Amino acid sequence: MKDCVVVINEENTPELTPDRIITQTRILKDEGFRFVTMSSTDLGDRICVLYHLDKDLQLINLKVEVPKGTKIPSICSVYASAVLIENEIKEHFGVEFDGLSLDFQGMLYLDEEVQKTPFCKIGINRV
Amino acid sequence: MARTVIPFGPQHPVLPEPLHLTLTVEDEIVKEAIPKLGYVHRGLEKLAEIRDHTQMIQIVERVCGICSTLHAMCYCQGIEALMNVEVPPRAKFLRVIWAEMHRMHSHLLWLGLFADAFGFESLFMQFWRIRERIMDLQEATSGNRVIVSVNCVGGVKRDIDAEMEKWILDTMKIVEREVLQLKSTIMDDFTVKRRTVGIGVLSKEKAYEMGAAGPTLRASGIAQDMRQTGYAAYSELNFEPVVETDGDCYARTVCRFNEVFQAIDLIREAFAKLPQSELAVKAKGLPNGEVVSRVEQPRGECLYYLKGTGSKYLDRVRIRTPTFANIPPLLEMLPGCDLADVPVLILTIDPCISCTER
Amino acid sequence: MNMNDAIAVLAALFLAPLIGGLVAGLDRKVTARLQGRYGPPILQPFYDVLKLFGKEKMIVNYWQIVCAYMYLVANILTVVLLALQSDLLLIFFVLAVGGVFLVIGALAAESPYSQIGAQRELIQMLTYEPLLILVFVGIYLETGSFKISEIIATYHEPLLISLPLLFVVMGYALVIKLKKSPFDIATSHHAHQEIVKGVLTEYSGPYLGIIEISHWFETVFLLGLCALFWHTSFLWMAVLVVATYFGEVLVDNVCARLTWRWMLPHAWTGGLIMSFANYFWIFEKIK
Amino acid sequence: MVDALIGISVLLPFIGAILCFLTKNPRGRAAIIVTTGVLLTLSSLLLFQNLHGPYLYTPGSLLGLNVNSLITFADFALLFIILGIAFKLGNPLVILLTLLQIVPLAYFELKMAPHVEVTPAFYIDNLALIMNLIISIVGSLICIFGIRYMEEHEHHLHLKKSRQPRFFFFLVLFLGAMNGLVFSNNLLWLYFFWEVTTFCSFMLIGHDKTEIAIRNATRALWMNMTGGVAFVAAIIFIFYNTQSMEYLSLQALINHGPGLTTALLLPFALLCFAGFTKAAQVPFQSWLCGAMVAPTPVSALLHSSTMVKAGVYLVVRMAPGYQGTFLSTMVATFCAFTFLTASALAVNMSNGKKILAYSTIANLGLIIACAGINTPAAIIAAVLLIIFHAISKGLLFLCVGTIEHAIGSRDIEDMRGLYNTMPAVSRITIVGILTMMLPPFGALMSKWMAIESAAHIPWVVVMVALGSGLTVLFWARWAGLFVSGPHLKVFEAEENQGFFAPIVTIFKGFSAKSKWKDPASIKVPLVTLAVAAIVLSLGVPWLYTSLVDPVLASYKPGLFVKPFETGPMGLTSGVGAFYVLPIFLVSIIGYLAAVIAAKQKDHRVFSAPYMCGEQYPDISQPKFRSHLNSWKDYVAANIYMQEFIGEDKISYWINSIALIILIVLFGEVLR
Amino acid sequence: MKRLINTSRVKSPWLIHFDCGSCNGCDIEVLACLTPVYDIERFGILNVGNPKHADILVVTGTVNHRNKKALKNVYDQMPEPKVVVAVGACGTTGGIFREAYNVVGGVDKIIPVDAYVSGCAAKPEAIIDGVVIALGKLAEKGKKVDQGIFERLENTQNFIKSR
Amino acid sequence: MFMTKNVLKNLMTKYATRLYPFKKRETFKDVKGELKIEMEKCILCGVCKMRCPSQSIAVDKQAKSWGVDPFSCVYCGICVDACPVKCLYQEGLYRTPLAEKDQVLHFQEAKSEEPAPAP
Ligand code: SF4
Ligand code: SF4
Ligand code: SF4
Ligand code: SF4
Ligand code: SF4
Ligand code: SF4
Ligand code: SF4
Ligand code: SF4
Repeated sequence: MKDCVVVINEENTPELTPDRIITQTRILKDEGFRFVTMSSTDLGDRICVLYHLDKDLQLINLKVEVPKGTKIPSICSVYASAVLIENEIKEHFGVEFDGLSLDFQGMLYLDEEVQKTPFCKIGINRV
Repeated sequence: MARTVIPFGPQHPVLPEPLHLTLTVEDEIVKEAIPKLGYVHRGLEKLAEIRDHTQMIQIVERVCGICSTLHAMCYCQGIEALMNVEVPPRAKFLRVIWAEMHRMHSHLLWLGLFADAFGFESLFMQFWRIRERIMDLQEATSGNRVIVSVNCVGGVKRDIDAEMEKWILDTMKIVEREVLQLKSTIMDDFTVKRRTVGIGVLSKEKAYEMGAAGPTLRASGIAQDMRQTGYAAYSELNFEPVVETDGDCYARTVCRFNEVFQAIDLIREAFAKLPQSELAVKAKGLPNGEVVSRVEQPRGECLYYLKGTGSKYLDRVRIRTPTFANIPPLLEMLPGCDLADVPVLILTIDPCISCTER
Repeated sequence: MNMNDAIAVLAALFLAPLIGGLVAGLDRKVTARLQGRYGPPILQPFYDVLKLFGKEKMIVNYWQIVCAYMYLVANILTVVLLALQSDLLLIFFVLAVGGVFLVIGALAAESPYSQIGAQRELIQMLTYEPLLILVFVGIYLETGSFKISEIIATYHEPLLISLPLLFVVMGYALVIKLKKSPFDIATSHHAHQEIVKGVLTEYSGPYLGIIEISHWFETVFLLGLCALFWHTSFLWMAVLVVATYFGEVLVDNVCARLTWRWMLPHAWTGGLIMSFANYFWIFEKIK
Repeated sequence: MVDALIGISVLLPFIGAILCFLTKNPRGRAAIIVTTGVLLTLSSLLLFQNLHGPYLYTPGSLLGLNVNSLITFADFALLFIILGIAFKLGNPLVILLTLLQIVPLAYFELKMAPHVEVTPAFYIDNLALIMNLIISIVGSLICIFGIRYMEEHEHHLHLKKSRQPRFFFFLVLFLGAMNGLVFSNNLLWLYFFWEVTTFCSFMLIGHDKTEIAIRNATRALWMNMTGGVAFVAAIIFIFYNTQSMEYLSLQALINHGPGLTTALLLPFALLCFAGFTKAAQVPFQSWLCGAMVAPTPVSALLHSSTMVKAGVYLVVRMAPGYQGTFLSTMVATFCAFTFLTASALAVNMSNGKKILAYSTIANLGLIIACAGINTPAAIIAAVLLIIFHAISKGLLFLCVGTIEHAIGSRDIEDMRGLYNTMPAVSRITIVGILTMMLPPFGALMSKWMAIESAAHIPWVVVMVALGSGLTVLFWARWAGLFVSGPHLKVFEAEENQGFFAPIVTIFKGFSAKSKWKDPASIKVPLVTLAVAAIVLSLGVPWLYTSLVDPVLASYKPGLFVKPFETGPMGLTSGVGAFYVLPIFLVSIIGYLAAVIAAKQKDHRVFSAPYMCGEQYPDISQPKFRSHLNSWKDYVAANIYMQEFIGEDKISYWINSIALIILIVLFGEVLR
Repeated sequence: MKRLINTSRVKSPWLIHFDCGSCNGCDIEVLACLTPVYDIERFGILNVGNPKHADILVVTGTVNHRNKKALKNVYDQMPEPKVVVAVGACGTTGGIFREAYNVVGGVDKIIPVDAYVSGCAAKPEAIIDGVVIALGKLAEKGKKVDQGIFERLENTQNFIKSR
Repeated sequence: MFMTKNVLKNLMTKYATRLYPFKKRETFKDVKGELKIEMEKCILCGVCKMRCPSQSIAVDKQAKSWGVDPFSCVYCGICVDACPVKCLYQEGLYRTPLAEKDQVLHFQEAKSEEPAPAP
């Protein structure tokens, strides 16, 4: 099946606990999946992070939901190219990632003029 | 050994868009390149909270002016999936035509800028001269030169009539001839080859692992193109991705160059098969649910993640553009290259910072 | 100094910038037409320089001023010496003075781009200087003198006929000195380069104007060198000069910029082989 | 009177040296050094004044002893001292080379030709006089510079017991040995002085007694000893080939009979070889570069006026002797090759002293190449180059020494923007550099002569052309580095000085209120040398007629035609012209105009350098905003073309090629 | 002479293009002006890419918190007399993005603007018109320039003295 | 070097340049240019204001005025399509660049176009 549009529902998107994300992505990588990107949404008191992976135009999504302020392990060690997007999510949603290979310290896009994490409904103060 | 530190950008004549690199060079060999982004970051995804889902079309078109129509298409595709709308067939074909026109103008633009990056000014002028023909077509068909605003949820807003069709096909012939004349220059010229062959080699494995997209990926020998998924009318057209194997700047140039011709063929085929039907269907209801939508932009795979909660306003619009995926491979290529090749390498991924940072 | 010399000096002082400016204007017009554009007016370089003199004097370092003036003086001196038909090698050394001061001026500004430009300019000088010396030595071997006046007086054949390869070697030097592709490495006419405008990055306003005028003198000097290759007939001299310059413009438009890493070894080997071939031919002829 | 002056030139330094060694009081020693220097300078000037044409002189006895036997005795004594040192060093190579000299020499003196007496022992022509002037004046200035330098040097090293007496003993001794060397006509005497310079340089290079100093000193010793062996061999071969004592006189050797050329070619080649080793031509360049570990006065002395100049002197002096032979062309080829490669290596260096070292080697190569080209114009070029090189190079070494003490580094990258903090010394250094590379200064003029006279040997001229391109590269960027950076402060301070600022600061340096705080013993040598470099360049026509022309006259009569005409403008020859004065005037006018323009204050604004829109607001600090919004210092560095001419990469090839050329040279000579 | 210089000023405006947060739409239209079809070199306009050589600063795109500093810096490095052209809806007002959180607004929030070109993307024709309008201002400023220069000179001198 | 033929051809043939300000080209049909209103037709319903993605239109029922900020308008034509009485239209040409920013404000009573100064 080749996907250009994937509607996300419970069947096609397994929800994972944060601690399993590294093992899971590593398994997928060994199967030949390419890392596409991550998306994230603010769910009020929780943050939902989606991992999109692709193999032969077939898209797989992994979902992680954590309460705000929880740390998520970084998958930089599995897919080095994830570092930019993890930094972006950190900057926009205030999610901390454990083990970032290059930490932009919230200054990837934003300067000190923007004082709250912009994409949360109630912004968190940025350091 | 003494080293020079060079601030490269944001305002730099060879960079079409602001981006900062702190380059450390030694004898003009780049030893270290640290990027700094954020000069174009507007935060437009956030505008979804104050603009309704139809107005967002105009906004996502302006993520980047170069593939505006593809952004709109990708977005609309997602919304249509959420609202269960089936796009009428003529609209699908028209979307392909505009998309391929966009690809042509984007690639011609890139070829010109790329020529400029290695100091070939007359080639730059020549490509841009040809490109103007396509700009005229876009203006005539859609009313706007750059932001070709034709997509809407459920179809397209404008039609292409028979007279226009003839004009487009004629122009395609001229463009094909003129671009073909430049083929030997861009592919065989000694000086051009010196500046591209063997520069910035990205192996197949590396390209795949770093998550490269579009021509950057295909030039490394991986035949992956979102158009294979058959969105819009691609499933009904004869389509094979253009692949090169060397993974250097030259391969990427050839890849994009050939895609121009591929685009011409696709436009011809689309016109040949263009069915009659209405242009758009009315979408009812409000978007609800989460969806991931993907299309192939000139620079590669573009991904939209949309989340609606049943209100007029979308809960989240997330855009991942090809350049975002291509920046890690770029940073991989830079160390070890000649300072003079830095612009060549930066341009070789066809960077589009505005879509990277949104 | 007699009357003729005085006239020659005055002509060099006042005519050279006019000619140089016009050549630059024609150059831009022809380049535009080669690219299918309409192009600027022929007098554009004069407007540019006048405007530059009307701009604010902005500098990074006082030495830039000194160096700009010295660059101008050295270039005027080369043209004057050429007009006085003096020693080729001497003129060459004076030319080097100009180059050196341009480099020092660029090094004076602590800017990454002008620093790298200066380094590249040095490498370009390193590339063309030996080649020019070889050309002059060839002229000496053929005519028996380094003095232009002597050459004109005693040698009655176009030099191009016996030194065709050396003329090509001089072509390298011309491309570099006129800042044309593929060797517009240290600075280029259009600033679309990774090092912006290289040595000239930090010059602005009147000082850039001075450098521009110096460049006109330089152009005239280089064209004068070309003219020397057909000193017997005025008409052919003109044809040769025009053809050479057009050739340079054409080369500029059909080449990508190369890097100094390529230029240095290849220009040297090419130049050496051609010079030796030409020397060999001269020796054969003498025998 | 003349005899006395010759005596002073040679013996005074020996006496001065011994006094230096005995005096423990630094002030007293300084007085001795200054007196010796002044006396030497005076005597050389007087000598120059009084002598016209070659002067022959044979000293009879010294303190009742026969000078000839004295020197023979001293010769052996010296060789045995070296042997002793060699054993102490435990270096078999040096031992071997020493033995290779002692044994043949003993055999020669005792068996082949006992009690050789060569007359005249001293043959003093204008070339020798010029050398004498250089040695006495430049050498003395360097010694004077050394007084203060060594004080600071020892201060840095925290020595308990001063080793300066020993240092100055050798330093001053050197001058005497050099004077003796250039005056000698007797090859055996020449050999003795030759070995003295070798020995002194060994002691001076190893002065600091660090491990690396001793290693480099040893290298210098064995390389020069090879030359010594060649020298001894040459003496023996001369005697053996001609079976006559006559040709042990240098002048006779040069003016040898027409039939003897082939018989004497091998000795000539051997003597040239000895000259090459002393002048550190490739593949012997490493000893001179290694000599950089020594305190700066030593380097300055070795490089500018003594030691290496001995080798050069010998080859140039003998040039008429082998004119027109195969040897001559080979010498030109070999040394042009040295010029090219040493220039290339200099480009690769960032250590200021090493640049100077390689540039010295290159220039010596050019001088000797001129001797090899062997036309009158070329010889003139060689002599002029000897003069100008000695002055400029001495000056540059002293400058680097001063700078090194001020900033603690001799790396040119660290001299970036030095103009801000040490304007006076920087200016003088820039002057020194410009006199090495630009017209109308003397060094360039000699290069002009060299190229014009080399024009008929294409491969030589090619190497010279490529080499001179390389020299421009490293000089220009060095000069540029000094003025790099923001200069607001300096110019503000000098605003009221008018446009003669450079000249004014140099001389104002001596007033008590000046900002240039160095002591007089540093200022005097610097200023004198800088002024000399400029004035002599300006006076090239005068210099040419009064100094260089007679050099030719002292050669075999009728052999040379006068190559250049002098006029008010400069020099002209049949094939070219070099206008010194006009260029000088125009340049000066241009410079003044520029300075006036720079001093005008109207409308000028300072701006930060272009940093792509991320520059730091304070223009005196080149910085830019980098990632994480941090301020990053902008750093610049030169291009050293590491992958083309990296020292370790190409040294091997250079040495091999040079060896091959040498082998071809000797092979052809022996054939 | 003064008049000659002033005429030359109008006949030889060198241009520098700075892309703040533009979507590229206006960018490529500015570039298109240089290419054969529009060829603004006809008016002596060169794209010099270096603020120190430029007379006209053409700004496209919205100003955001990061690039506003760069914009100001680039403007400061241009020698007087100079003019600024703001291009596109974004450059003039912030356009469609002006309510986004990281957008400061139009170019005139940071530096004085002398000509506003509307459009999204502004057409090359409109950009040429905008430049022409700016040229009028350039000539005007040229007359007054000396005064301004003296002011800046004084500042610099004070700066030097205060150090 | 392969470019030679091409550039020489360019030299021989006519330039591609449109001498813009001196020779103007006809605009294409239905090009989206400057937004204009036929004020007499407008019913001040505010639909255009609501639909405008750039929020550039201001409709004031009290003052009976319709205004647009011509500089923030992105020429998308949404308002034209949305207007129930089709009183909005887009001219072929773009708005001429100005040295000062201004606002366009139309009043229904006065039925005149009075550009008001920038706020
Ligand atoms: S690739 Fe991106 S940056 Fe480059 S011109 Fe196109 S849009 Fe601009
Ligand atoms: S990928 Fe870049 S060029 Fe393409 S539409 Fe997005 S922003 Fe524009
Ligand atoms: S305020 Fe700025 S300019 Fe002034 S001294 Fe401090 S850093 Fe320098
Ligand atoms: S701090 Fe300022 S005054 Fe002091 S040296 Fe540096 S630039 Fe000169
Ligand atoms: S800003 Fe820095 S360099 Fe300047 S005066 Fe202050 S401390 Fe010194
Ligand atoms: S005005 Fe429109 S085209 Fe121009 S930068 Fe802004 S959004 Fe892009
Ligand atoms: S054209 Fe578009 S942006 Fe302009 S006023 Fe109408 S809806 Fe708004
Ligand atoms: S939609 Fe039409 S009628 Fe309604 S306010 Fe707008 S212009 Fe007037």
